[in-house]
Amino acid sequence: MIAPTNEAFRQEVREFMRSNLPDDIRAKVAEERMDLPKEDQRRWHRILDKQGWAVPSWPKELGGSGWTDEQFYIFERELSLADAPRNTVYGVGMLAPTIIEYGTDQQKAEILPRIKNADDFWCQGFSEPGAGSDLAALKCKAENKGDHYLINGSKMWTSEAHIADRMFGLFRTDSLGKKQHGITFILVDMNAPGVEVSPIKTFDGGGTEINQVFFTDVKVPIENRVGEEHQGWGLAKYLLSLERFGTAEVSRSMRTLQRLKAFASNQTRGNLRLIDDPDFKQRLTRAELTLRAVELTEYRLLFGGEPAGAEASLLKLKGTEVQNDILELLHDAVGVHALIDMGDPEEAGELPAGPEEAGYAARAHFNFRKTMIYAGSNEIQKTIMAKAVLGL
Amino acid sequence: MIAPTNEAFRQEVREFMRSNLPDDIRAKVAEERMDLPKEDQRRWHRILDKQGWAVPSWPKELGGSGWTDEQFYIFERELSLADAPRNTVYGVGMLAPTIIEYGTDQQKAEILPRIKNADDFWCQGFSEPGAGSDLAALKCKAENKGDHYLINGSKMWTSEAHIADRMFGLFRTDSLGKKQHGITFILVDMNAPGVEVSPIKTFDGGGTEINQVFFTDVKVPIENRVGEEHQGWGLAKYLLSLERFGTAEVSRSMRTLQRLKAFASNQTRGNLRLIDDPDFKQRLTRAELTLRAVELTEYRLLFGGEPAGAEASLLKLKGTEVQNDILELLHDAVGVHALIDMGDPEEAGELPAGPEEAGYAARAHFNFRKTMIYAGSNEIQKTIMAKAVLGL
Amino acid sequence: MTRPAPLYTEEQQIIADSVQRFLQENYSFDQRQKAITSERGFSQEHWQNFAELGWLGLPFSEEQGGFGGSLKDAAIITGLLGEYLAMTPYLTAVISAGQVLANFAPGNVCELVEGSKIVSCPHFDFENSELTVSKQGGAFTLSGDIPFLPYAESASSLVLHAEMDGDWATFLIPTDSSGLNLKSYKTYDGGRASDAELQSVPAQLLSAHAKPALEASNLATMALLCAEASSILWALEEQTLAYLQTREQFGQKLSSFQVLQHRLVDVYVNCQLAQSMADDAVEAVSNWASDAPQRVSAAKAYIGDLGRKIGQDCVQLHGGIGMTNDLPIGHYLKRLTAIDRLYGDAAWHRNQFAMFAETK
Amino acid sequence: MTRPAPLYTEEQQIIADSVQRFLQENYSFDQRQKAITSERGFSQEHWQNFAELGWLGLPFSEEQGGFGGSLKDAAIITGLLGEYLAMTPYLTAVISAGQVLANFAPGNVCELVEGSKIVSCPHFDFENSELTVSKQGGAFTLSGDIPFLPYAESASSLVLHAEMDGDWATFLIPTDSSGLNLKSYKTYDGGRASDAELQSVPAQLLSAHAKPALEASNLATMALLCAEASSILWALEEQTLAYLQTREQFGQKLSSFQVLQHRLVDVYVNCQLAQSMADDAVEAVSNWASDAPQRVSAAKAYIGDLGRKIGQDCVQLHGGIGMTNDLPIGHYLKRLTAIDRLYGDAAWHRNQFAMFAETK
Repeated sequence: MIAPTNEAFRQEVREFMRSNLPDDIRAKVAEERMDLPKEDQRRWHRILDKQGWAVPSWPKELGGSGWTDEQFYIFERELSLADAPRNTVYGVGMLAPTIIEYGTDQQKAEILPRIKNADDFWCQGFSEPGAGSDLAALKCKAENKGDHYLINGSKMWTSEAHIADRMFGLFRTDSLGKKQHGITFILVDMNAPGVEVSPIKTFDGGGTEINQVFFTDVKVPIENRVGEEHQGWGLAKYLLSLERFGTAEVSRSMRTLQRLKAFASNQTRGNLRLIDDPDFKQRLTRAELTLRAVELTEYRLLFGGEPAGAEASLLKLKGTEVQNDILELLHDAVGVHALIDMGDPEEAGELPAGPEEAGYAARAHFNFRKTMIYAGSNEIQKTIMAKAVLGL
Repeated sequence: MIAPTNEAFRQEVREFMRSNLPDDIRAKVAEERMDLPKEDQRRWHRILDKQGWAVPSWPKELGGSGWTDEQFYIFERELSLADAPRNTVYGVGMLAPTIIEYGTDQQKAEILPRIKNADDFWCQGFSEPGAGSDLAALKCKAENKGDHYLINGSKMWTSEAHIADRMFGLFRTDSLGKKQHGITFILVDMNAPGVEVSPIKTFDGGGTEINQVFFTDVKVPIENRVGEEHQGWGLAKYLLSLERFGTAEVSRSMRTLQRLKAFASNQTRGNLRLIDDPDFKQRLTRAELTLRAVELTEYRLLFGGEPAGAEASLLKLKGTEVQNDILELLHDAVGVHALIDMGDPEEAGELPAGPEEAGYAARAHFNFRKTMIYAGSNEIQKTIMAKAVLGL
Repeated sequence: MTRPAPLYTEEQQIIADSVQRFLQENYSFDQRQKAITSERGFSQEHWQNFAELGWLGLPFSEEQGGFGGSLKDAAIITGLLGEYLAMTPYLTAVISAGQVLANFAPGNVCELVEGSKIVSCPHFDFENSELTVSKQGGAFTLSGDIPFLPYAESASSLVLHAEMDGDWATFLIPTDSSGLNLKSYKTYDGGRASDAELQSVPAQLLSAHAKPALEASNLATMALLCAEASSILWALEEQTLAYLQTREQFGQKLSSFQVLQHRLVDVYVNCQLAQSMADDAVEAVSNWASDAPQRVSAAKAYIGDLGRKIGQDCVQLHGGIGMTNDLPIGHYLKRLTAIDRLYGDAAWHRNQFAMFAETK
Repeated sequence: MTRPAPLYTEEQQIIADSVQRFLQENYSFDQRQKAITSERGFSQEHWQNFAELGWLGLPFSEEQGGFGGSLKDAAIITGLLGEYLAMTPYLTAVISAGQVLANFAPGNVCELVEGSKIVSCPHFDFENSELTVSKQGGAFTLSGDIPFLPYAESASSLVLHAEMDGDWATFLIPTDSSGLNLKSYKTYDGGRASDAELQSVPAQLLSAHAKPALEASNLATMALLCAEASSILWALEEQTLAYLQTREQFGQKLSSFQVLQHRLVDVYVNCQLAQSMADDAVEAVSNWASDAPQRVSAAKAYIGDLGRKIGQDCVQLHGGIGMTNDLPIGHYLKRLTAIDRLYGDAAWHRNQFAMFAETK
């Protein structure tokens, strides 16, 4: 499907990964980890930055790569196939374009270079205990005190808050009128007095990824607001529309599937290779076919003419479903040793028994259930499509 | 599970079927037909009647059998396993108990013996073009003209109307107030002037089963009303509650499964028996397991203590699902010859090619999709359970 | 319109418009229902129209009397024929038999393109050869049984294959040959087919080394069946959506029930996925890509399962009315079910795909 | 309460009430979470309580120091332990090992019943024998690897089996035997297990002809795992229903969304079906019915698949909160997933069932 001229680009990226991706980082990604320590992320970001690939989506004058859509597509695929971490998402992928679109010159000058250099890690303070799928119901309050906002309340499910230096968030500055009104987009220093981060452990037992963040009389300079007061909803919508395709997780799933097939070819069940066990084979093939259908659909929607209106929803729905099918298969392939609980991988010791996949298959299987819940649960995605596509 | 004392009863029923079920009728039932001609139904009914088994559920003094619940359960199972037609449902199973509960002495004397002797075949006039799942929305009008009702309108999806002598139906006698009010239960002679039956062909291409019935100024004597005027909804609810379990179709599915397994054991696919083909085997086994779960659940709910509140819904939902899975497998087992279209089985000639199952597998597969739609679609059953069981 | 606008070239748009126009006029559902009960199961007059409109010649080269179109162009036709449930010998004659004749008997293509002769051709099942060849001098005779020859009753000749000298050979036999017995029947999708018994039927050898061409013909037919299924799925999606927006129950439009909305979304999403697979299969056979067998098996397996499931869901979403013979819904389900039966079902193609995927 | 009231005898009701009372007091979810991170993964004190409450002696005869209960009675205990996610050696010691000891070493049952000793016992996998026996004089030694011995760290001895002289023998070895090396680990369901390496470990022969007893122990353990899963499913159903009735989104209770209502109905319906299968499996092993192997495999296969599916659905229905470690929901899913892994997974039991169903 890829234009031949881009095959050279693919080779270039592939070669770069082979030569520059540190083994220890690769090994962590290969264990399906989403909880990479900050120092690993920073190290990889700076390796990419040297190559000019750390902030590829930015305008060229700010350090962007100027790639075509197809090149972005290839780059993302090759990252995954090499077990490389993705480019950091909150700073590079979300906040930066929002600042570029809505920020003041001062904000741009202050914020963007520190993202590009991995000096600041950002987290996204959108969801709240009572406002997940129904984001506009958020309540965390920022009172305008003239030269500063006074923030009280809490944010929930905040990915990477425990390693973030700063947060961009949505705060309630007015509670009259429509609930989408009165929301303001504000940048908060995570080290400010009154900010407290409380990690939320997930039942898979792995490392920390998400947190609840509590704000008690946190003072934020008024110039940390992005865009107009009360008008943050528009910025949020812009920001959330940036990731139209990544949530399909196709590239990551392709890599997981490769791992699964390699593993299943080397295992035996009864007197068959696991990959030839009829039951396993059928499940594997079905998952592979579905992933192929999602891959082809992603490509078609990306490059094939008019937008369908809810590409992201469609791809997120089916992509995360098949991703979970593949990870469930990996868990099942490991057999009884899948039951070994290794706990937080950063603190885990040696695997006591079983194949190396036993060290992460179950964690990944359980942990990735979240992909069907976060960023708008798959039920919400269907409701979005019913409205946006079917007009219901 | 069956008490040993009832094993003798089972043998008795089984022996009776073996000796008394006419071959030609058995052959039709064995082809999964639901469109048995009237004369076949009558013949079989009278054979059962001689044995005292034609109206087993009636009070003993009216010809009932006085069986225990378990004996009814066994009888129904053995009928199906022998490929015998069921007892006629509309007259024997639905109208008769309603008349016994709500009818006048004259109605009882006039109606019941003619049902028992298979002189009259009945059909049920409930659903209408705009009132299927939402039965209380029915509009077919019966005006009280003193000594008669004048009926105008139409009934839809009326099973066996094309062979019925009489109809029991719900008609709108008042359209003020709650929609459940103003419905009257009336008995209509299908030969009365102004009654017109228009068969509805189903896409499976088999024989006629359902009809639309049109009423144009049909006069019905006032004494053909059962119960009070406007109060027919209560009678309908009583009548519909009579069939709590049959709709699970467990017995019929067990017989179909036997047929399927016998067939698949004698077919080859590649160099395997079809029943050993991994893909087929897995589907077959899953269906068999599900049927077993439904069978055990039916038995437990029938005989195991307090009612759950929506047994019929649960069993109908899962029972018809697995029934359709089994029939789909039979279609698939036949291979390419399943595509042969034999049309209405009463008019069909010789099967041009393929195994005898090719003569009916596709028809049955397509035809039985209706079981998930009629008598309250499976979506309606879920809504019923959400309310009745989950209290939502 | 929820269906994505197809990415047609200008020429393809012209073909699509013309086919659409013809079918709208001549294949309303009522007209279709009449056509399938006619003596041969399709209208000879329409077949002539197909010829005049250039449909029959589309995928043949100009030297052969065709119009030099691609299988992609032909997929536009089979897709629309599917949507209108127009049952004709198009696939068997123009694609299955046609692609073989174009290779080995280009002189015979002309009659096909003109519509004067119809040729029927079975699914080439390389694992189960049903025919045996006898050679006497330079003359060949065929014996054995072949099931399911589409529209063989209407065909003037059959393209058949058999193992010969350790290779695969393909033959042409006239349908009026002595020793050939056809048992013909209607099929539930509204089509016609015959099982053939051959007892020493004289046959014209087209090629003694036909395997690649037979495989290509097989793959082309499978890919076009996928394209047909994909179009049918979109038609089902549109008609089911429209029905639920019209029909009321419990005082509300059916389309206002969340459960039904989400089920329709499932249908829509699956239509998108199925289309991607079908497009890819057609793309693969149009360019004779080296991985065409895998891509076609992927599509046929995926659409075989999914097509039936969507068809069944759309009947269910319609409720009682979906069971009736007078609505296309059930007929779409039957056609989708037939498509899965033909040229290897989902389970078979899943195994093929797995085999290719592993050796890759 | 949507769960059907169990049909208990009076004695069984007393057992159920007592177990429920104890677990309510001692196995709140917080207490449970502490217990599984304790050194041995469960509380020795509670184990002593189990003994005093008579749970450990329940399925043993009175001559053996037990209470003459049935496996049906024991299923009440494993069901409730499951609901409270109470992870203990109960199943491995009292059922898996216990049923073997009761047959061949009734003298050893007493220590088990008193709670002074724990015995661990692996899944007997007759297809893959991992151990070899050496006989010298009247003395036996065992060598080989055995994976997944539940709570072997806490056990004083192990019941192990091996092929010997064309039959199956069962042995007892103390866990402090020389030549025995245990690699111990936590399991994701909160339990503990060990892989054992044996190098010429001296073993006490319990029986040289143990196959029927080993099979019976296997079946009993599988049936009780099904009973546990069934109870967990009902707990999930109740907790998910309760959550959706509390939690609001878009200004409405989640339980008012029709899509979620129908999904909850699916959960409820599947709980009913799973329970029927589990009840039947327990019934079959309680009476040692001749078709017990088939009925147990039916249940284990059905519940293996369905249990995981329901567990996954209930996490999904909870949304983000379902992912957290502080709610039992995810831990139920993990336990249900583990139950499917143990003693043959759904695919394996489906094959077993098919084999029995065909030869029937």
